[in-house]
Amino acid sequence: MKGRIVIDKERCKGCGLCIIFCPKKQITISDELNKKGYYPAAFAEESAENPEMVECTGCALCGTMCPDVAIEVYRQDKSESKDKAEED
Amino acid sequence: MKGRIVIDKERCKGCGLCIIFCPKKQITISDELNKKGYYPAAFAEESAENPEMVECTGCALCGTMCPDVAIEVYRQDKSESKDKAEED
Amino acid sequence: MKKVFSRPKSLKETPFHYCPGCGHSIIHRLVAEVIDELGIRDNTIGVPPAGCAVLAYNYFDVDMAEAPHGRAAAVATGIKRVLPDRIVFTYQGDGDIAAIGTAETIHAANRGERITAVFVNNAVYGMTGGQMAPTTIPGQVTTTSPGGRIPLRDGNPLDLSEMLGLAAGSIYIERTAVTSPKGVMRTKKALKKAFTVQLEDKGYSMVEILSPCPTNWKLSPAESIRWVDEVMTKIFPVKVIKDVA
Amino acid sequence: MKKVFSRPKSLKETPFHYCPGCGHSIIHRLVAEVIDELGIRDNTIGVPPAGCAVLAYNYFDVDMAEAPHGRAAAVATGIKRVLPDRIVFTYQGDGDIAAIGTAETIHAANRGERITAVFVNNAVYGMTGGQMAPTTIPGQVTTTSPGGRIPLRDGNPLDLSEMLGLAAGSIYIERTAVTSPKGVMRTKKALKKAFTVQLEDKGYSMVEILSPCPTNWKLSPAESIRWVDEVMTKIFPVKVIKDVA
Amino acid sequence: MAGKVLMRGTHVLGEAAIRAGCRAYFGYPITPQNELPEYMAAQFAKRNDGIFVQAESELASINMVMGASIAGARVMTSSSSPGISLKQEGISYLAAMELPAVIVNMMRGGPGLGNIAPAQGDYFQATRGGGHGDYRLIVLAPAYGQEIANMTRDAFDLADRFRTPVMILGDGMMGQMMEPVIFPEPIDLASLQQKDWILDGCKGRPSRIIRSLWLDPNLEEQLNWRLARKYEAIAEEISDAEMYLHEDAEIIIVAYGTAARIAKGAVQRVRESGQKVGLFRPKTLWPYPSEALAQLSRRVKHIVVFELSTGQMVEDVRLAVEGRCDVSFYGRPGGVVPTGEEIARVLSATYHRVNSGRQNSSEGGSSYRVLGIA
Amino acid sequence: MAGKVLMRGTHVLGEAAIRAGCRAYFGYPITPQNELPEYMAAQFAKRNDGIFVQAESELASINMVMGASIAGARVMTSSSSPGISLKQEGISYLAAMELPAVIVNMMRGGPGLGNIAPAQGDYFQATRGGGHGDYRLIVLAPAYGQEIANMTRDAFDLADRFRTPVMILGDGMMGQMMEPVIFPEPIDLASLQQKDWILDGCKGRPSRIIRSLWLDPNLEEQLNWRLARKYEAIAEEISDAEMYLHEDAEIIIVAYGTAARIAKGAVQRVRESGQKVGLFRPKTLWPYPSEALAQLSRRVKHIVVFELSTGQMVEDVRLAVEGRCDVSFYGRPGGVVPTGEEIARVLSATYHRVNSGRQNSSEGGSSYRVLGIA
Amino acid sequence: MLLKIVFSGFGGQGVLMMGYVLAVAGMNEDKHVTFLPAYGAEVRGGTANCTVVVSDSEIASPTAASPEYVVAMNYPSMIKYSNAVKSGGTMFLNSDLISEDPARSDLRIVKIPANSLAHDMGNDRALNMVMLGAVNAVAGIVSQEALLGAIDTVLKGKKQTLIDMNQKALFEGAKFIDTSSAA
Amino acid sequence: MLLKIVFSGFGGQGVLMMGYVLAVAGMNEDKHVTFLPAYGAEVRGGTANCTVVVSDSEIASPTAASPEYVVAMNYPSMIKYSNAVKSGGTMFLNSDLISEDPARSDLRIVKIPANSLAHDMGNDRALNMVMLGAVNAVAGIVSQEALLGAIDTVLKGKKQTLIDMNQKALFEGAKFIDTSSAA
Ligand SMILES: Cc1ncc(C[n+]2csc(CCOP(=O)(O)OP(=O)(O)O)c2C)c(N)n1
Ligand SMILES: Cc1ncc(C[n+]2csc(CCOP(=O)(O)OP(=O)(O)O)c2C)c(N)n1
Ligand code: SF4
Ligand code: SF4
Ligand code: SF4
Ligand code: SF4
Ligand code: SF4
Ligand code: SF4
Ligand SMILES: [Mg+2]
Ligand SMILES: [Mg+2]
Repeated sequence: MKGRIVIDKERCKGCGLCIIFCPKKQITISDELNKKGYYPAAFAEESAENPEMVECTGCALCGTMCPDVAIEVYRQDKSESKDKAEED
Repeated sequence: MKGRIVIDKERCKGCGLCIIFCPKKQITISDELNKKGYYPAAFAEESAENPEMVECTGCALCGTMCPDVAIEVYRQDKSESKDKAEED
Repeated sequence: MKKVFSRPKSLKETPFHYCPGCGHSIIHRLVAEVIDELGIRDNTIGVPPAGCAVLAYNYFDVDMAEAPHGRAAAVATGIKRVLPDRIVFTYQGDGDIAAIGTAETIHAANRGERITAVFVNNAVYGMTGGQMAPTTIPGQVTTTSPGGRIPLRDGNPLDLSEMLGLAAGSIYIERTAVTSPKGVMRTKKALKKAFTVQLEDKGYSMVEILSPCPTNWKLSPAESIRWVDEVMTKIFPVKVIKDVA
Repeated sequence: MKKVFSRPKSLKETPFHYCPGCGHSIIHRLVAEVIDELGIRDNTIGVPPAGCAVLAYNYFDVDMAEAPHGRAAAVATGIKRVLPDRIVFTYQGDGDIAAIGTAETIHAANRGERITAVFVNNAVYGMTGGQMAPTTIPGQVTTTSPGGRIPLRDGNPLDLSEMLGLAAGSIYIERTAVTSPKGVMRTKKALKKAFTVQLEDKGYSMVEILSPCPTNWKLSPAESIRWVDEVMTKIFPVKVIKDVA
Repeated sequence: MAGKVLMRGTHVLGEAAIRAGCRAYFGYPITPQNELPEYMAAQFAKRNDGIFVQAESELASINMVMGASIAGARVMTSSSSPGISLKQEGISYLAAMELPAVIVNMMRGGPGLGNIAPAQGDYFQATRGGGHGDYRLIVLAPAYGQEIANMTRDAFDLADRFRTPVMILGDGMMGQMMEPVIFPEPIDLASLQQKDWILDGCKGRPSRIIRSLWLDPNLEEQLNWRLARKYEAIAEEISDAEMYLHEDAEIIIVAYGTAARIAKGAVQRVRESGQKVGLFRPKTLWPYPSEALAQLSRRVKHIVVFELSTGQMVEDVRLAVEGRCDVSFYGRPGGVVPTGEEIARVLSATYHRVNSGRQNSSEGGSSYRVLGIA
Repeated sequence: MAGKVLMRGTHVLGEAAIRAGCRAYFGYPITPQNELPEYMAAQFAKRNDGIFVQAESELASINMVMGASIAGARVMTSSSSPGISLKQEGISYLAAMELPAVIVNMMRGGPGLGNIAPAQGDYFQATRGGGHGDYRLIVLAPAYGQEIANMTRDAFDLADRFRTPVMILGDGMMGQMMEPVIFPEPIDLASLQQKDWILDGCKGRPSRIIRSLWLDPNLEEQLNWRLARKYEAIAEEISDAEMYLHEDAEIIIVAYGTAARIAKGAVQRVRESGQKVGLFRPKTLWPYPSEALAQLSRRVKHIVVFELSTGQMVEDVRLAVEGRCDVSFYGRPGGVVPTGEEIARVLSATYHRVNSGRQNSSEGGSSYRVLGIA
Repeated sequence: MLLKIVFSGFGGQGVLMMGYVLAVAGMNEDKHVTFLPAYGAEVRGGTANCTVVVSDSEIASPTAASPEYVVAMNYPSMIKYSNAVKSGGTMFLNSDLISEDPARSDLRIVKIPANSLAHDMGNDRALNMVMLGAVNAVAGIVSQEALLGAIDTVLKGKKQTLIDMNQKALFEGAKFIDTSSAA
Repeated sequence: MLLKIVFSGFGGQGVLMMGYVLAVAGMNEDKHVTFLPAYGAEVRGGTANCTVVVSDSEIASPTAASPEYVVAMNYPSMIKYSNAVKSGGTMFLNSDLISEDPARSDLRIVKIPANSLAHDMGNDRALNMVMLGAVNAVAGIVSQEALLGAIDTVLKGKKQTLIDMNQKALFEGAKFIDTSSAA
């Protein structure tokens, strides 16, 4: 597993843009409302029985598209990939 | 003499544009003030001892340039020249 | 002999209050001649805003409505929308149309209001005594650009007509100058076409006319004409800017 | 693992009040990232006028001055002239910059004011509940164009950015869209360049950003993005409009 | 009841305007009055017999109104506080050119951008002429849905009759609230009297001029006095107010619009406790119903003025009262809408103070005081 | 006398502004005040240490003023009647944001385009807030060249001290007339107290916000009452008036600015004939010197208000007098400047009427009347 | 008789429609009515609510500081208004979204599972009319006929199926009250 | 002492300069002075004129309905002001452009051929200072020194020749009065 994201459920407004743009389909909509009354996004990991199967690459496309800055993205530390992230 | 102009001395403000643009140099500035305190333009005819020498063609360029619509232009009646005047 | 040139009917007898050699006077006559020739005198409403020509209603023998400075396009819009079969024209200076009236002008053109604008560009605020205008030439001395217009501080002249050319609703835009018999004739043709565009209900039409202001330029009428030809036209080239009529 | 993406410093923690999928939110983040990367947070003054983003001052952690609707360019001019070594940006909607603020915007650009405008084009008046904007697309239904915008009645969309391209004082003008990761990145690059133009004291810079308004378009966030790409960009092509930097 | 419909104030105003013959609307969006332009846009599109233009600004709209009025149309524009400020130059021109027009201001909290809640901070602007020069607007202040319908009809008639701009001054609540309304029949446009001063091309008559420039001060002065006389005539004819439980009242509360409804509720409460209080509700803010209020001021012990502002109409009250009785002011500006209970408390407290003889005017002091805010 | 120079009012104002530390001017041409921007343009160009921008409109200029004030500058704009109407929205914002600024209005004949002759038709607009919402401007009304110099200095100091826009209200004649003036020494810019609220980048401090939007009505109300208290404090401190020959006066004429000079001449004439008349000249129009006038109203038999309008300040006089004595009004609007003789005749006539007991207030009638125009 | 009712919930729950239908019903019974929607700020989000006043005589203020009835369609609304309700007044709770009770002993609480009832009758979006039917069954502010008629008035021109569905929802809500011990 | 003087003529005759120099002279003598130019309409044309008031005490109105002195530089000005002059007052006429006399017997008339005098001294444009010199020689409003000093003040920084020429013109005007029977 190369990458991981953390979604701030209370910031999330369930717009679904991260889900659309995740190349690895690692994000879904969870089924309980948050305090604001939205159904927030959830990272596959949380559902995946076997973490090894999670394919998040840490590409940060989700974060790039998230209007509400509700996503933090983590990636295995490789300098070149890190640089890429910086450009992102 | 093909043409003749009549200058309304009281409308004239002595700007001199008619004088500049008359191809036949038929207009001069007269030397007494009008009521508004301007030295108005005068048609050569008025000074000319011999009207036959007046070369006004009735081209109306003076009237065309006169800001204060102080000039009326007359021309010997020839249809084609008349048409020309209309375009003017 | 036959009278071949005289005062147009649409012009009242009232003598102009304009300074000697002022372009407004020539342009007034041309607009009146066009109105005569198109036979629309009793079907036309003119809208002169504040500016040296605000008193135009004393000269044109057509219905005339004064507009607040800069708002001629909006006032004309109101009139034309209510009376779509009348001919409505505005008569605006550069300060009026290109400074305070920028928004009204651009949006009237963009909406394609069926009005005709006569834009008299004399590179200065004439009525108020010669302040810098949006069309003032770099280096030109005015009462509010004492050392001459400095683009870095005051900006460059505004190409309003070119901008209006980008407006979807503008049909015909031409720039002319009344500095020679040829220029005067060309201006008259342009005005006639602009009014015709409106008569054909096509959209917004405008003629920008470079016009001498001897008084505020502190030049003689003759010098003023030369200044237009030699200096102004370099920055405001005389040409058809848009014609999709 | 290493954190490779998170909230920029120039954004306060306050959650956005914007609707789900609103482009303003993405654009806020991008502006904040650019301010971070250029290291100008404590040297910058932002000017948001009335519009959905009027509360931007609750989100950006820089000095922020609210402007009356349409007057951001004038307010920014006042600030920048007094503090020429600070960075001043406006954050304006289409109604603000292209309707009521037309004159202020065009003249600030023409004077070459050293300010940067972030122009969020969502083809509608968002804050007031979805009225027709100067950028509303022909046929687009809004609360004031019930049957859809009819160009003959309402005019066509206004190409403000293209007009600003004609202004002598404008240095850099680009149109982008935040409808894909690529578009977002391109928008960020454009914003960075626009701020850089100001840092280099060159003149007026602006980025027009096509931005979804799901609420007033009555579309889902996903549909909104598609509508921008398929409809809006046909009329507002994404491109560099002027670059003389 | 037949023909009774439940509509929000802004829609009532729009429908009444159309029934009054308004076929031209020019405006620019601003909350809380957007439902009015939206109604006009929808109706004109549906009926296809009206002009709706969303202008590029409030400035443009008021000048389009000028043009439409010059062309003879019954025309309307609307906005809210900041947008109305932008119309002031145009309004001054309308008054100077003696052009009929109806201008609607649904007031919001101010100054500046303020907020969109109901407020009454634009009273001075409306009644004193926010624009330059000596002129007045007729200012009508409805308090009920039905009154919005009736006053809108009146507004267009008065505007044409006196050739003067008329303002309908409401607030966010007036505009948003729904009440049952019965509309007057639509007028027959043909029945409207021809205007012999409009500009529609000079066919068969001498050309006309509509202007406001009078370079000769003597001519400008003539215009000013002619307008002044016109305003006097208007004042004598149309000043209007609602009076409620005033015959035996010892204390009168003066309020208009939304504030007047709250005040009326308060009067009812206080009456239950036997205290003799009454209501004076101006329906015309200019001309102000000063004479009626002056009469009252000779009988009552005290007048309380209540506004959703820090105190503006209170000046007109004091000008009418001229010190004959004490006047106190109670205000809730900024969009706060107090309850009837709150105003009732203010009335009762004042009632006690007054009847226990603790007046505020001491010999030499002003007879006016501002009550502490809640 | 040393340092005495003969300058026209507009130039005096400009020079005094520069000496008061004004280094930023934004404006748009309009007669009769063009010499002021022209002076600023020339001086700043010469000294090369000031910002002069001829904006694209009055609207743009007032908003540039807003920006410059936000950035901490001592800033000024000027215009005449129609242009001031266009600034009303911006002025309301300045008041709401509590931004210091100096706004000059050289009044001309109105309403509408009117003319460029001296008039006083913008009194209501200046003192009642032509803009929306509850706010006031400090309004200073100079009558002499030297007073223009002094009041301009005061205007900038008051604006900064109270964080509020200040208006200098003159007229065409004030602006054009030349009188000998002695200027105060230029202030040392460095000596000006640092403003701890401006926006200049948040280096070394938390970021700041300058705003006028308060969506929560309770916050907006707090702002409104805070402003109201500030205005009260200003009123108590700076109200000012010149009184002339008032001690033994039976009749007082009230006038400001140009009208006050004519009135003073009239008072001198009438005194020669032994009639006891005096002058009350407000120097601050807002706050109005009501208390001083109220005191006078207890002693004098009658007050004549003279304005170059159809009657605006007269309302402030009546609010101060509260019916204690009769008030009559004499006006010459539209740019007409009457002679001292004319005003003297009005005073004498009134003096006779009053002393022959023919008062105008009958029991029940208002104590106010408008005198026929000349 | 002067009754003030506040309806509150998320946008999308049809809260304004509830109040509007009730107000129309009152009008059709020739009562004096006012309907005041809380108009959103110029900014986004927030919960929707409206106030209806029904009276035999002219209505002074259209606002309600202490309403006789509050209809809370979601949790935030219950919290927001639980202190406002007049002592002895009634609070109607959408029990599908509100589990807690307001912390007041002087109120009558009526719980209606509006979402479920609407779902059961096959139209989730009808939850507002279900709730209104129940509310009026308890409060009897207007006659049920008036309520049904109001739907005809309000949906005039719309599809008959839609009208029927909404009227059915009113019945469902009323039926729930009759059959349950909720009230 | 309170004197009001009106100067009037075409634009271009230096009419405002005459008033300005006189006002400065008065100021330099520590008198109270006002100088009021008639500011032209926002439109073109018309004749120029200005009013100067010189007094020992504070000046009320800067306007002059009936001035003690009127200086008419051209015919229209003579017509315009001949009725205004105070009875017993003086009217100064530029006799080169004004042949007629005002139709009043209660005035003192002083005729000065300003154009010719200026022409003779070799500078046509100096006619205004010639006239002013004559006017003050007759009226003695200020001392001649003050008048000469005023020119220094007003033309400070300008070419000395220009200053000298204008001062010379003042002398010429005064000399004309002394030597002629004009006064
Ligand atoms: C609102 C307003 N601002 C300013 C003015 C003063 N004003 C009258 S005309 C004018 C501009 C004149 O310049 P331009 O439009 O170029 O016309 P021109 O006189 O040069 O023909 C100005 C600033 C005014 N009348 N109204
Ligand atoms: C003078 C004035 N007019 C109108 C308004 C109301 N208003 C606030 S924002 C806005 C326009 C919003 O549209 P836009 O600028 O496109 O911004 P968006 O909300 O779409 O991002 C309007 C008309 C106002 N606040 N002030
Ligand atoms: S980082 Fe990339 S892969 Fe991982 S969730 Fe986000 S978009 Fe998907
Ligand atoms: S993009 Fe952001 S806000 Fe939208 S669903 Fe994903 S996490 Fe939530
Ligand atoms: S008509 Fe032609 S030739 Fe004759 S005077 Fe005029 S310009 Fe000269
Ligand atoms: S052009 Fe006309 S105004 Fe000029 S000098 Fe000739 S006649 Fe006179
Ligand atoms: S000032 Fe200029 S524009 Fe105005 S009339 Fe004179 S010459 Fe013409
Ligand atoms: S209304 Fe549109 S622009 Fe405004 S916040 Fe919502 S989505 Fe964004
Ligand atoms: Mg010009
Ligand atoms: Mg928008």
